[in-house]
Amino acid sequence: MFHLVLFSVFGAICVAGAVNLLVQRHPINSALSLVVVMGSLAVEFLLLGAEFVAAIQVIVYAGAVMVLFVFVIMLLNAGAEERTRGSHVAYLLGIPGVVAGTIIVCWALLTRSHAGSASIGALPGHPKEIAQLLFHQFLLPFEVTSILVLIAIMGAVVLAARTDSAQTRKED
Amino acid sequence: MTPNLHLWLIPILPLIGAAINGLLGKRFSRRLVAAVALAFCGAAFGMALWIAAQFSSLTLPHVEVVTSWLRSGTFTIDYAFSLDQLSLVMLLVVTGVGFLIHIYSVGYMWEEGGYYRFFSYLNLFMFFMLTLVLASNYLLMFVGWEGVGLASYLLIGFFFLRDSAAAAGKKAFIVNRIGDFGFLIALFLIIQHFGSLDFQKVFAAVKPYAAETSGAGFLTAIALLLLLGACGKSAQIPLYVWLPDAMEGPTPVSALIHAATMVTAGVYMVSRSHVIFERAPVALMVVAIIGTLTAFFAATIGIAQTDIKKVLAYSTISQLGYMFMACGVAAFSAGIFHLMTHAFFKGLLFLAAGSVIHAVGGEQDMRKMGGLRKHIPWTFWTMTIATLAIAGIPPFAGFFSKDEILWRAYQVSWIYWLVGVITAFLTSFYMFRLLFMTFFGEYRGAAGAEHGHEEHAGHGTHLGRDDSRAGVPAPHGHGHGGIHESPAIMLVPLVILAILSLGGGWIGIPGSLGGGNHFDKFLGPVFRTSTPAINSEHAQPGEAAPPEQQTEGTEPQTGHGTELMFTGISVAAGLLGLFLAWVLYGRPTDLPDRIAASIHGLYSAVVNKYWIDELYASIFVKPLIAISGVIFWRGIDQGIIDATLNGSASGARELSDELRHMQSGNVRSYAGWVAIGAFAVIVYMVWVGLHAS
Amino acid sequence: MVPLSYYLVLSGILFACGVTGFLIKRNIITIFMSIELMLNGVNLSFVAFAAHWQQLSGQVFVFFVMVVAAAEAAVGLAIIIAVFRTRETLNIDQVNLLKL
Amino acid sequence: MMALDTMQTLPHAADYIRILPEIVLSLFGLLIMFLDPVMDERSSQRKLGGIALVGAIAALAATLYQAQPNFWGLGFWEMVRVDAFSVFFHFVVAAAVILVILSSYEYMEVQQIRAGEYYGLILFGAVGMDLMSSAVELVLIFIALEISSISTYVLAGFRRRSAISSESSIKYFLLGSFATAFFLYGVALMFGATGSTSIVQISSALAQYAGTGHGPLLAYLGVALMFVGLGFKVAAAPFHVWTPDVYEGAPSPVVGFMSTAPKAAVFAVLLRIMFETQAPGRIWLIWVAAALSMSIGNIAALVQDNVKRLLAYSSIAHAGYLLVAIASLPADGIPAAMFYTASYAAMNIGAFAVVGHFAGAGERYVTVEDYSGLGRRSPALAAILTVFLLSLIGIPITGGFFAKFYVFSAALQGNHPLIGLVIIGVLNSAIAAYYYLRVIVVMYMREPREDAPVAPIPAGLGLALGLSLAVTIYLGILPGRVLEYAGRSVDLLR
Amino acid sequence: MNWLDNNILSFVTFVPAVGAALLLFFPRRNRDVRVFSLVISLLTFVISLHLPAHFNRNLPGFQFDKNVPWIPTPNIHYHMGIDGISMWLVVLTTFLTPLCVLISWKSIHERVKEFFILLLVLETAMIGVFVSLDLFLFYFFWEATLIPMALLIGMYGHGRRVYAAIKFFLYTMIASVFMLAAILWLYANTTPHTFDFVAIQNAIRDGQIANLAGAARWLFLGFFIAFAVKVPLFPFHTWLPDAHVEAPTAGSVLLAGVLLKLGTYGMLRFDLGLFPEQSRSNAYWIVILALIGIVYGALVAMVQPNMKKLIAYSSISHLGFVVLGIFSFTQAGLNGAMFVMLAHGVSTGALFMLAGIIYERRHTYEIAEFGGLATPMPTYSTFFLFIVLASVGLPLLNGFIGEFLVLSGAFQAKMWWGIVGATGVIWSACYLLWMYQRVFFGKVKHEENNSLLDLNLRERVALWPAAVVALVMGVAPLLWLNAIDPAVHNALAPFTQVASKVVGQ
Repeated sequence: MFHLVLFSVFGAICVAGAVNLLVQRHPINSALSLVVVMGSLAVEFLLLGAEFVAAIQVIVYAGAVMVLFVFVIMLLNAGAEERTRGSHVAYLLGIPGVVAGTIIVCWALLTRSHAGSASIGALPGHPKEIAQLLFHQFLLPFEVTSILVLIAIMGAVVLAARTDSAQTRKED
Repeated sequence: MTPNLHLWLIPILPLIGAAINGLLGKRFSRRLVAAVALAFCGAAFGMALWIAAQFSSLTLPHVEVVTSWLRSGTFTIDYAFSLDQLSLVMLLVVTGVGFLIHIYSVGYMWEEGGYYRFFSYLNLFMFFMLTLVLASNYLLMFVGWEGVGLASYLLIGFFFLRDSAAAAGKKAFIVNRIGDFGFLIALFLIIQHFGSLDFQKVFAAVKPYAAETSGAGFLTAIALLLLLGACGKSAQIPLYVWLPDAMEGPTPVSALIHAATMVTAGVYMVSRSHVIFERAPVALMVVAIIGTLTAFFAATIGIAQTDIKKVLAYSTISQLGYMFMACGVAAFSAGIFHLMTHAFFKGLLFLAAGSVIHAVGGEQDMRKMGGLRKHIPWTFWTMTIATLAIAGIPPFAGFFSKDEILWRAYQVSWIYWLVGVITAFLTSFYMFRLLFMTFFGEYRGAAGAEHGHEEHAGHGTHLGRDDSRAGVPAPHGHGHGGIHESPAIMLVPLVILAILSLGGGWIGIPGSLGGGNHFDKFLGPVFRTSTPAINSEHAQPGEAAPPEQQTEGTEPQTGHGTELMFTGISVAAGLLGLFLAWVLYGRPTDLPDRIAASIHGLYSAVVNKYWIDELYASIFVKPLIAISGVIFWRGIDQGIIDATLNGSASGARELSDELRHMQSGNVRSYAGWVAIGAFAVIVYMVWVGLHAS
Repeated sequence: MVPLSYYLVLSGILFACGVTGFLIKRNIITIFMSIELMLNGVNLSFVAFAAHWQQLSGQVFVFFVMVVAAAEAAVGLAIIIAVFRTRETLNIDQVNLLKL
Repeated sequence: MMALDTMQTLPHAADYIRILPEIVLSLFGLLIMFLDPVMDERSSQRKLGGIALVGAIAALAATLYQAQPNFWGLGFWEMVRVDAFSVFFHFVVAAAVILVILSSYEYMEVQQIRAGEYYGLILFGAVGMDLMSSAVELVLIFIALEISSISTYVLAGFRRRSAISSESSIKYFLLGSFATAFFLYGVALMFGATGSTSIVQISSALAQYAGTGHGPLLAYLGVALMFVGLGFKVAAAPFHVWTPDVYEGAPSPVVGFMSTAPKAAVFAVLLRIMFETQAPGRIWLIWVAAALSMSIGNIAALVQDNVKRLLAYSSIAHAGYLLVAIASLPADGIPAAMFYTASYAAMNIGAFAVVGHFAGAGERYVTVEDYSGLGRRSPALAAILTVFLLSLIGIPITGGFFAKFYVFSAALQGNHPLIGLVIIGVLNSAIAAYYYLRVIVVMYMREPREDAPVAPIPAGLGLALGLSLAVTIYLGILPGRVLEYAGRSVDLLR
Repeated sequence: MNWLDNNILSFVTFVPAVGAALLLFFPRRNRDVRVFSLVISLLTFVISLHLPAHFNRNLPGFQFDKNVPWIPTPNIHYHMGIDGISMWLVVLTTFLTPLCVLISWKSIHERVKEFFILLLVLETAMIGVFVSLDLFLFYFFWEATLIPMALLIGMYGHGRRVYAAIKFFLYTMIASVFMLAAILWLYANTTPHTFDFVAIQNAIRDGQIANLAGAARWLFLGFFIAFAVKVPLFPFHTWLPDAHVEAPTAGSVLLAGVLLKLGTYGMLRFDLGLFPEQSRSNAYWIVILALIGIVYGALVAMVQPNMKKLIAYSSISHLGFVVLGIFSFTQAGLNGAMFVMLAHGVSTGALFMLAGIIYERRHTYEIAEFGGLATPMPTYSTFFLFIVLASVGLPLLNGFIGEFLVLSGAFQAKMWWGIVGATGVIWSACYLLWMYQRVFFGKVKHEENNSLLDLNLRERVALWPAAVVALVMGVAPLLWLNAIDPAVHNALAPFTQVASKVVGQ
């Protein structure tokens, strides 16, 4: 019962944040609502017992990543997005498609994924076991992520670095 | 065991001549060219004579297979030549007359450009004609058949700078092709039914068949198709239209090809296939009718023509009609007889006419002639003989042959006879008209010699090359002034032919006139062996039919008296024509014009040859061209097919243009596409999944 | 006791919100955030399934997803900056030189 | 064996050999990263290019070393599997990298591109692609996919002065991560359906699910969403929309690279997932996608005037042909698809190399009209491009011909031949002839346009062109050995 | 079989290709290039003469057989061999190519090297089509003929050359993909998988191919459409006039002389060879198309204002004869069809050469631009007349034999086929002689024509062989037929059985 309450409360916050992200017209608000989503998601993780994940969810995601976002928003001092004529495809086809698709998927998840129910801390993900996995079975992926990060750094450096002639206009 | 006569040499010799002249003649002197041409043509003639000499010693028909020509499965065609009485006659006529005309041409064409071309063509013609005559199977005959057509095409178009000449040549070839179409189909039918084209085989296979008296079977079909071919070649209704135009060719050509030899090929072919015809009464009747009609029809046209050669052309058509009539009444030997005599006198007529034209400087319009007999006596006398011969005045050659035909025609139906007699009358009328207009009265074409220059003003384009004047008829008599007799080399053939047209008929004097009709007897073996059995049951191939069934040479029940009477009538008709011609044209008078005026409609119809050419042009030629051009080419080809293609191409481009609008450049719409795609995929997979489980 | 399917539905909804955001937002950065939202949704279902199967690998997967997300964020934001340099705009609708 | 692996704490030495090419590539990538700062800006390009080239060749050598069967098998606790299949793709990727490096050798200077990161990214990206083709664990596949994707996002934006370049980069990035999210969701659902992310176990799990209700539906959904993600990466309709824009904006050699190597790798993943897991209900899914891709790609290309865009659409179409192979029976489909990736890599990289060279500084000359009379101004360049285009059409004695040929004959095998698909395919290949031909026609049958100058072919590019030409022709005359090698991997995937 | 006989076909096929490869390394000096390619093409011709010289006319089936595995998977063999049918087509090809080289000597001014390279490559491809007995190899060469031809048209043509080139390429390409599909199907459904023509033929005959019954019809059509477009048969013919008008002389010569025969050869070898029953059941409408082609082509030719277009349409008409002969399923018909192919190759090739010669002088094909040419160019006009007569089908020239056999064959098959076909005899005379009259007879209408030069030595050298061959083929057709006849008999073998089956049903 208690579990269900917590789940519903934070789930509601989650969805609310997500919706707010959509309706807000200023990116900074969206960013903050995304932080809210992530925070409440962390709680949901905790409810499922994934302590480690919840922790890095807060630290890495809500902390590092979102900060990066906010930083960029500030850097480019992006204002409220102005109303430009969007694309019909997106509105007329995309949205209905998404809604319908979601309904189908949710229906499938509800009825057909005979996943039972879980009590609090269904699967305790202590850092110890996680580490066990990471450094044995998932050693290779773990190492490979370092390359991923490298690439990310390089890419960021290349693209964000001021070009010698930054003020050049588009050529075509 | 018969000796090997090397028959193949006879056609080949002229071919060699043609090749030599055609390839090298350009560098030769005129004498050399003439020498070569005459040598090879003469050689052929000599060989023909040599064969004739030992003819009696041969077992006939005498067939010589040189080599195999083509083979397809079991069906083969050989280069095979055969000799029998019929082909011997033709052989002699062709080589003999041909040789004479060669001689004549040496003089006649002396002034022309393209001398070597002329003689090489002439020899080429000899080659094909002799192939036609000597061929021992239909296909080889067809070779000659088409070949002579080619030769005449070349020779008619010899003066190719004259558009009329070029057109005439083309016309001749195409009309002949229409006939050949029939010939080909006939050949296919023969192949289909007898599996061979060899004369001996085919005829042997045909003999057992009874005459298709009731209705018409495939033999009739074959016969009629062959007839179509013959009509094309021998200028019979409805395919005669090319022959008058063919007079565009040099006169010797007209004499050789369009009078003496080639045009008679049809008659020869019909008589050659008499075995088939005799078994197709319907076809025979058609032959007779066509012949009769043509004879009469052409004669009427001949009356009003003023171009000396045109008159002769129509008379040729008319005479050929006689021959067809003969074949149509199964009097093949009579037909061949007339063919021979006709070769003599008609050849002579043309040569003489040529000599006249030569004399008056290329003028051909008889209204511009007259009173020539004192200037060119030789020509005059020889031409007179020829005219008497064609008019059927005894004892000239034409009399006997024509009389024979008429008599045999009468035995089948008096209508043929009647028309024949009328035609005889017309013939003698227009022929004497020609004679009188040309040689009697006063010379009417004073400026003729000059006139000749403009007549064929072809020599605007002199390029100083050998062939420069090729294709322009040389203005005769230019150089030596005025009217003049032709040189000896042209007169000799005239004389020889005159003798022949005088005495040529005597070999066939009918019994009624106390003669033995040797000619008929001579050809007998060819034509008698084959009369159809009444019913095919008790008649084996090759078995000669019992005498009483023979249609050939059997003396009719009516005695000599009646035959003599009919003879008298036809002679009378001839004389009447002579008289009438004398009345109208013998001396200067305006009678003809008044008559013409009085029956104006008919007259103009005749003058304009009943507008047949115009008719053909408007119902065949023009519509065909119009349809091909407008409907087929512009319409179907470009309008429909290409349009469809290009249409579909542009359609694809438009579709492509639509597709690229998917690329609005807007990321969100791209995401939209992805979302839609994802949605579709999800729906599909869920559907599948639900069905799977 | 909460049926796991609830968690899954929640994640589905989050994912859907992310997609919708991608479709309707104009500001590039916001669009990028929507993507992050989608990833979060996915993470939730990973954890949920992990709980269902009692398989920690699910949680490990989430860990990797986060790393990737971080990396993507770094690169993505860099790209955004680059675009902003050449265009002086963050409105995705105006980034449409390339079309047709 | 697995049990043993999980017991012991350190991987075997053999395991390292099983990722030898990746290791080599990463090392050289690092080397370049270190050297880049210490060299001076101007002269660095060629040196770094040389190093990168060496690295790529080393990777090739490593692949060859790895190719010996005694190294085959699972490694790193069932993370990677080395077999004919993966080796083949390693080979393709390495070759592609070599060609791209060669073809961008001078391009860098012309376009004034920072060489260090460029080569580094290419090498690191190659690591990702190699891993994709050998990974048998969705986690690793996902990461590898991200590596190759991110590197290509960045590479696409490398002509930073050009607005279109950065635009293509952002478009590629946004849509790419959008699609990645789908893929990831698919993986999640698959995990949910089977409780594992290891392809080996997934397939066994799905196998035993057969019949019994519930589970599969999630699996179906998972396959669906994964297909969305992967279909996007290979530019299969209807997920192709990004391709023309991105290809047009990105630097030509990069396009040559990202239209071949990553595609090949992703196709490897597709093949693995579709065939190894016996992904349920795949045939019609792919059938439709293939038909759409071929048709849309070819038809839309008809009216394109920009050569790069034109080739982009053509690559969509070619993805379609490849999907045909995947839709058909594994026995013939897998080798056909593998052969196709190889030959397509050769000819497409070559084509884009020519385009990149001809485009000149700032990629100015990229419209079809610019190619007028190229046949006279630079016969060699024109001739080479012609060969590549002919190969793309699928004309005999070029690799493209056999590629199509195998694909279609594969589709016609078995009791339920995909006749309809084949008809659509052959018709498309005929339509396609038109727009490729347009380029050839313009090159040879139009009067030269002097305003579009042609630089002489430099050494590196020449080498690249020569190599890809050789490969294209070789595959067009003696495709047997390659196909036979590809054939070996069939049974491994079933 | 000695070594030479084993590899002669490979030599004949690839000598030109090697020559082309060598040409690549030539300096761009035109003269050497020309001479060299002339030498190569002559060499090829001489080598190819080995075939008729050592061809055993008595035994049916394929000779000079060369069969080595080429690609293991799919099981593709390098399988070459010729019978009486293909042998003469090969020789025809090798015979025409040197003439093409000669005729293009001067008319090609720029990019000479490329021109001759393309020409030689084209020759290799064409020969390859005729000699290959492996369906795959066949298709391979078949497609390979497209490129050089399209380039020849597009690079060296006149006026709307690009349009013509693309039209030609797409038309044939689109058609031949159906054949590819059919070939693939056959490959996939024969066990063991093979492309070998003979093997597949036997498999089909013995009914060893899985579910052939349903597919045979479509396979037949798949092959047929490709060939019909190439021939070209009536509704698919519109690419031909355009291609011819724009093509350079050599291109036209090879296009009309050989390329069109690829189609008819294909019908003969593959449609009849693989699907006798389907050929039977479809013969009726095919023949009707052929007849339409004969008459329609001729009539349209008659009204063409453009010499080359006229000749092009005339080839449509002539090829109609070939198709008619093939689908009459009679010995005579097939023999005739083969012979028409050869004859048409020679005479129409020569016609195009002649057209090209006059084009070099006047740079137009418009008949109206000429007239009275016989006066300035007697020799030229003589050659022209000779060739015209040959293709009109005058006895003792090559055109006649073929047409006669075809028509008699058709006549045996169905009477009215023969009759309708025979009208072609009239039409051909109409359009060709009319054209000849308009071009050569009469007075010179345009001043510039007065100064036209007659044939020079090179042109005569190029024309004489054609003329001589045209004559010899007409006089001694057995030289060709005695090789063709057995082969055709062989090809017709299944039809007797089929006929009995049909009767049986």
